[in-house]
Amino acid sequence: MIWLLGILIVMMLVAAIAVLVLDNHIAAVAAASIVSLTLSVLFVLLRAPDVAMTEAAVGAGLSSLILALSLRRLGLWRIENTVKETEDA
Amino acid sequence: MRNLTSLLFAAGLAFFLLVIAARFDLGAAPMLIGNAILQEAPEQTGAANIVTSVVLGYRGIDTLGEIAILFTASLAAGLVLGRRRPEAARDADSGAVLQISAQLLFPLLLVVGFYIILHGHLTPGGGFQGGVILAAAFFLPLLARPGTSVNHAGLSLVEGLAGAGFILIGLLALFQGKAFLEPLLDKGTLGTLVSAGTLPLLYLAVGLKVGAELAGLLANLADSEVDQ
Amino acid sequence: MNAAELHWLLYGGAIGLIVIGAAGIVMGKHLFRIILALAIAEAGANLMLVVAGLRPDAVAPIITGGIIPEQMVDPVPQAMVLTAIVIGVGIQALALSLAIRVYKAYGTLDMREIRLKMAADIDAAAGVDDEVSQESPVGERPLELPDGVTTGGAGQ
Amino acid sequence: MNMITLIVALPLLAAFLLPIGDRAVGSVSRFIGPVVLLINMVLIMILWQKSGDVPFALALGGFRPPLGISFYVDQLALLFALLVSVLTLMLWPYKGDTNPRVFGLMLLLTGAASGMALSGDLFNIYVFFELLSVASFGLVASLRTGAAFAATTRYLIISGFGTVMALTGIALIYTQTGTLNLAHLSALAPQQLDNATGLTAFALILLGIGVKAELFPVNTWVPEIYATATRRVSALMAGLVSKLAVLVIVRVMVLIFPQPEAMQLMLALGVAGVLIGELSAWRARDFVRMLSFSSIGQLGLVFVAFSIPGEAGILAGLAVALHHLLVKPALFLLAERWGGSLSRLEGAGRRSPLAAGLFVLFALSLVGVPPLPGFWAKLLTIVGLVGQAGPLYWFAAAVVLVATVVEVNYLFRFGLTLFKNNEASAQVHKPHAVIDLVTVSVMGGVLLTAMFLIAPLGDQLQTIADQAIDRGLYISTVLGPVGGAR
Repeated sequence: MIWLLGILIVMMLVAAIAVLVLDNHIAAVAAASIVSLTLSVLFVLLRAPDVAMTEAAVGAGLSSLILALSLRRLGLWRIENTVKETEDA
Repeated sequence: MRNLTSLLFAAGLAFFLLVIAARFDLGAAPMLIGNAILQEAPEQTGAANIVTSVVLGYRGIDTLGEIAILFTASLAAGLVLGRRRPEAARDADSGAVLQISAQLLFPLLLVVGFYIILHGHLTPGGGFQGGVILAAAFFLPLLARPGTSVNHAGLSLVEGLAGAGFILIGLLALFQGKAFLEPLLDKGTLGTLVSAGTLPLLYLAVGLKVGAELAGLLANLADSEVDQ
Repeated sequence: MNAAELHWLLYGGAIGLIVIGAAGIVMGKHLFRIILALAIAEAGANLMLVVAGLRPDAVAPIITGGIIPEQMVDPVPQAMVLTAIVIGVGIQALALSLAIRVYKAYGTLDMREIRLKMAADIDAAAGVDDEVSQESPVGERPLELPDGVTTGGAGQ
Repeated sequence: MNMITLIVALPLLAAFLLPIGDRAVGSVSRFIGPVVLLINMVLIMILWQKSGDVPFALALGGFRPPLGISFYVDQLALLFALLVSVLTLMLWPYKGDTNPRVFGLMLLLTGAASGMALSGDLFNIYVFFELLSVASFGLVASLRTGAAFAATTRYLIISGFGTVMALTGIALIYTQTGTLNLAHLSALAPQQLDNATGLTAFALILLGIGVKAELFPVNTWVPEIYATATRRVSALMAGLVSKLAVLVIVRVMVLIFPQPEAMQLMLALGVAGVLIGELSAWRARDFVRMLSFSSIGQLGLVFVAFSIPGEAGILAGLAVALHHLLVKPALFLLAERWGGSLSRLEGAGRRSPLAAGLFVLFALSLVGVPPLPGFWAKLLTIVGLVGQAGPLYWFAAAVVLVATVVEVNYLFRFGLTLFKNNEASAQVHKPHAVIDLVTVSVMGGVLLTAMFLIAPLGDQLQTIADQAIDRGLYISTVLGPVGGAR
């Protein structure tokens, strides 16, 4: 099981770094929900089913929804990065 | 210049924490109160899910503080976002598939949400998790039809009454000469639906409040004016 | 499985998340990324708490079928983390609402630009225009207003 | 005695029901808050009478203390709970067409602040602290200008960072001890937390909670927020919220981390705060910014005073904190009409002599001119500092003296500006609102009364400090005479 935990933790950390370095905001939100999802799998393995459910529902579900909604309100909801410069003006 | 300082700061913090990790004996915590709670909780609260007895019983006032924080956040967000002007632009309607599936999902999510809330003292889950699902149930139709107006009056009624219910259950114990938030009612048999005294009622209040608050928050965010 | 090794791995993950989040908060320029980084750092602190209560040979603190298991993990940190997760999402939602309003007022989400425009706004409101008082408290350089920056831009 | 929980529960209950009441009867939301605060005040005074200076603990939910959350009610806690109610009542947004949501936020802030004063559980304190933070975010943004939103956002990010640090600190403490109850921790601390982990945890908690206490490295938000929020909210933040954060830090330090290293860390940060705050205030060119930076300096002084070891430190710290708690809100209320650059305020004092007179009174006390209470507070601090062996303490004493000189300089410069003979610019400013002047006059009256009653007040503070420093009393009150057998 320790290997599984190790893989999950590495995945989580990589996703966390991706949140900060990815150019596209939608991709960053997706990476943030990957962090939450891996975390909730981790919580299941750590015998914390309650916490895992909350993390999955709140962190991966609700929080991503809120982030996506506000991305739209902020006008950052774009699939391509290149459009950004032209539209911002 | 600023970047360099930030980088130095982050590197310093990382180094600091790694030094901590390397030097300190970070093992499992000694379960001083944990073990005592594990032994006493079944008799004291009658809830099979001991995390629930901790959340609502031993640390009940934390939960009160927490729903208050959620309430405050949604109050402040409402204050910040303000009311939309009637003529402001809205998002385009989504397609028929989403609309129909939203209608189909609504009752399903409602049932699942209440199931999770009401079984919070028996199985994993409870007010927060169920509340989030309830919020999703009420928010889904709004996502499908952005034009639908949200019943903010209804939501605030539910959230106000649910929050007041939580406090009033606590005050009831207080006025009976017991401590604030002391569990009342019969404990019942461990592991059955009607057990654990007032804990399921408290979780119901938490669930309704969390659901109504998050739904209101989401609706506020979705309803704030569209730019461009 | 070696219990000490397991704890090391998990604490490492938690500390890693906290460090990545903190770096993102301190170094981030874009407001949206800073808010995301905040959530990551919080997740790290939560993981740390759950790991603190972990016993490798124990089961989840739930009694099934009336049998009380011999060894259960510590329920207290789990309850605290439940609380902390929900608090975190509330703050995140508030931060995003503020971000929306800031974007409406200033048309940017770059923290440095926001800061310059805000300082200009505050000075305009205070009626101060000599640059002496445009100074932040903690050893940062005085702000210089670039030509393009305009004051004004109140929300609504 | 259980009734003390009402002072936390009632404001929260009122805040939850406020939106419903507001929809039903619009005007009810205007006065429900003051009524609740009055009830709280009466309740606290009755309980103080009944408890007769003997501290007591209560187990919330009826679970025995180290397991459940307990409240610890000594005179210090009661004093701060009372101050919360009194000061919020004074600074309540009475006038204008305030959004009813603001009333709700004020009530939530009161509930959270009372909870912080009473709570005897580390994580519970954290929860109330978060509630206090979130309520203050809403309040400072309530003017809804672009600058207010931007300032609040920056404040929220710094606070959020602090929150994560505090939570990490709590997690570290939990890994070492497996408990969260302050009394239980206090009993365990000498064996389990007197090490590097414990010190790190203290540093993290100090920085995390210190965000609200305007502690040195995490106080960038202060001038921005006080410039963009309403003056009443600024007064509340500088006067009350910061002091509650200080109270929590001091409780944690006294009970769990009595190591000299912890005190020296706090002393160093406090000295830095004094220096930077006062020097920036000296360079400020408008009144509000001057007050903001002077607030950073004064809170630095509070930290310096509290880091004097032993009972003398608690006494000096309390005196400085209480003095600042009275003076700074009054000055912020006076700033309501005295915004703008200093040069435009020439002659404003001639136009409203009462306000100017009150300013002079508070400024004299802030500087520490002999008969006024501020003098005694500073005297206690400096005597305490000089009495300690160690260059760091003497350096701190020197810094406090230098800061006083700087303070004299900028406050008197402002005072002279107010009385300058300049008819033209004096016409620009509207006179102060009556309600502000009345509030400030009441505060001035309290200050003068304190001046005449300085001896009995000093005795009272002494008993409060005696109780606050007594770890054995805390442990035996909460855990029973055995003292944490489990």
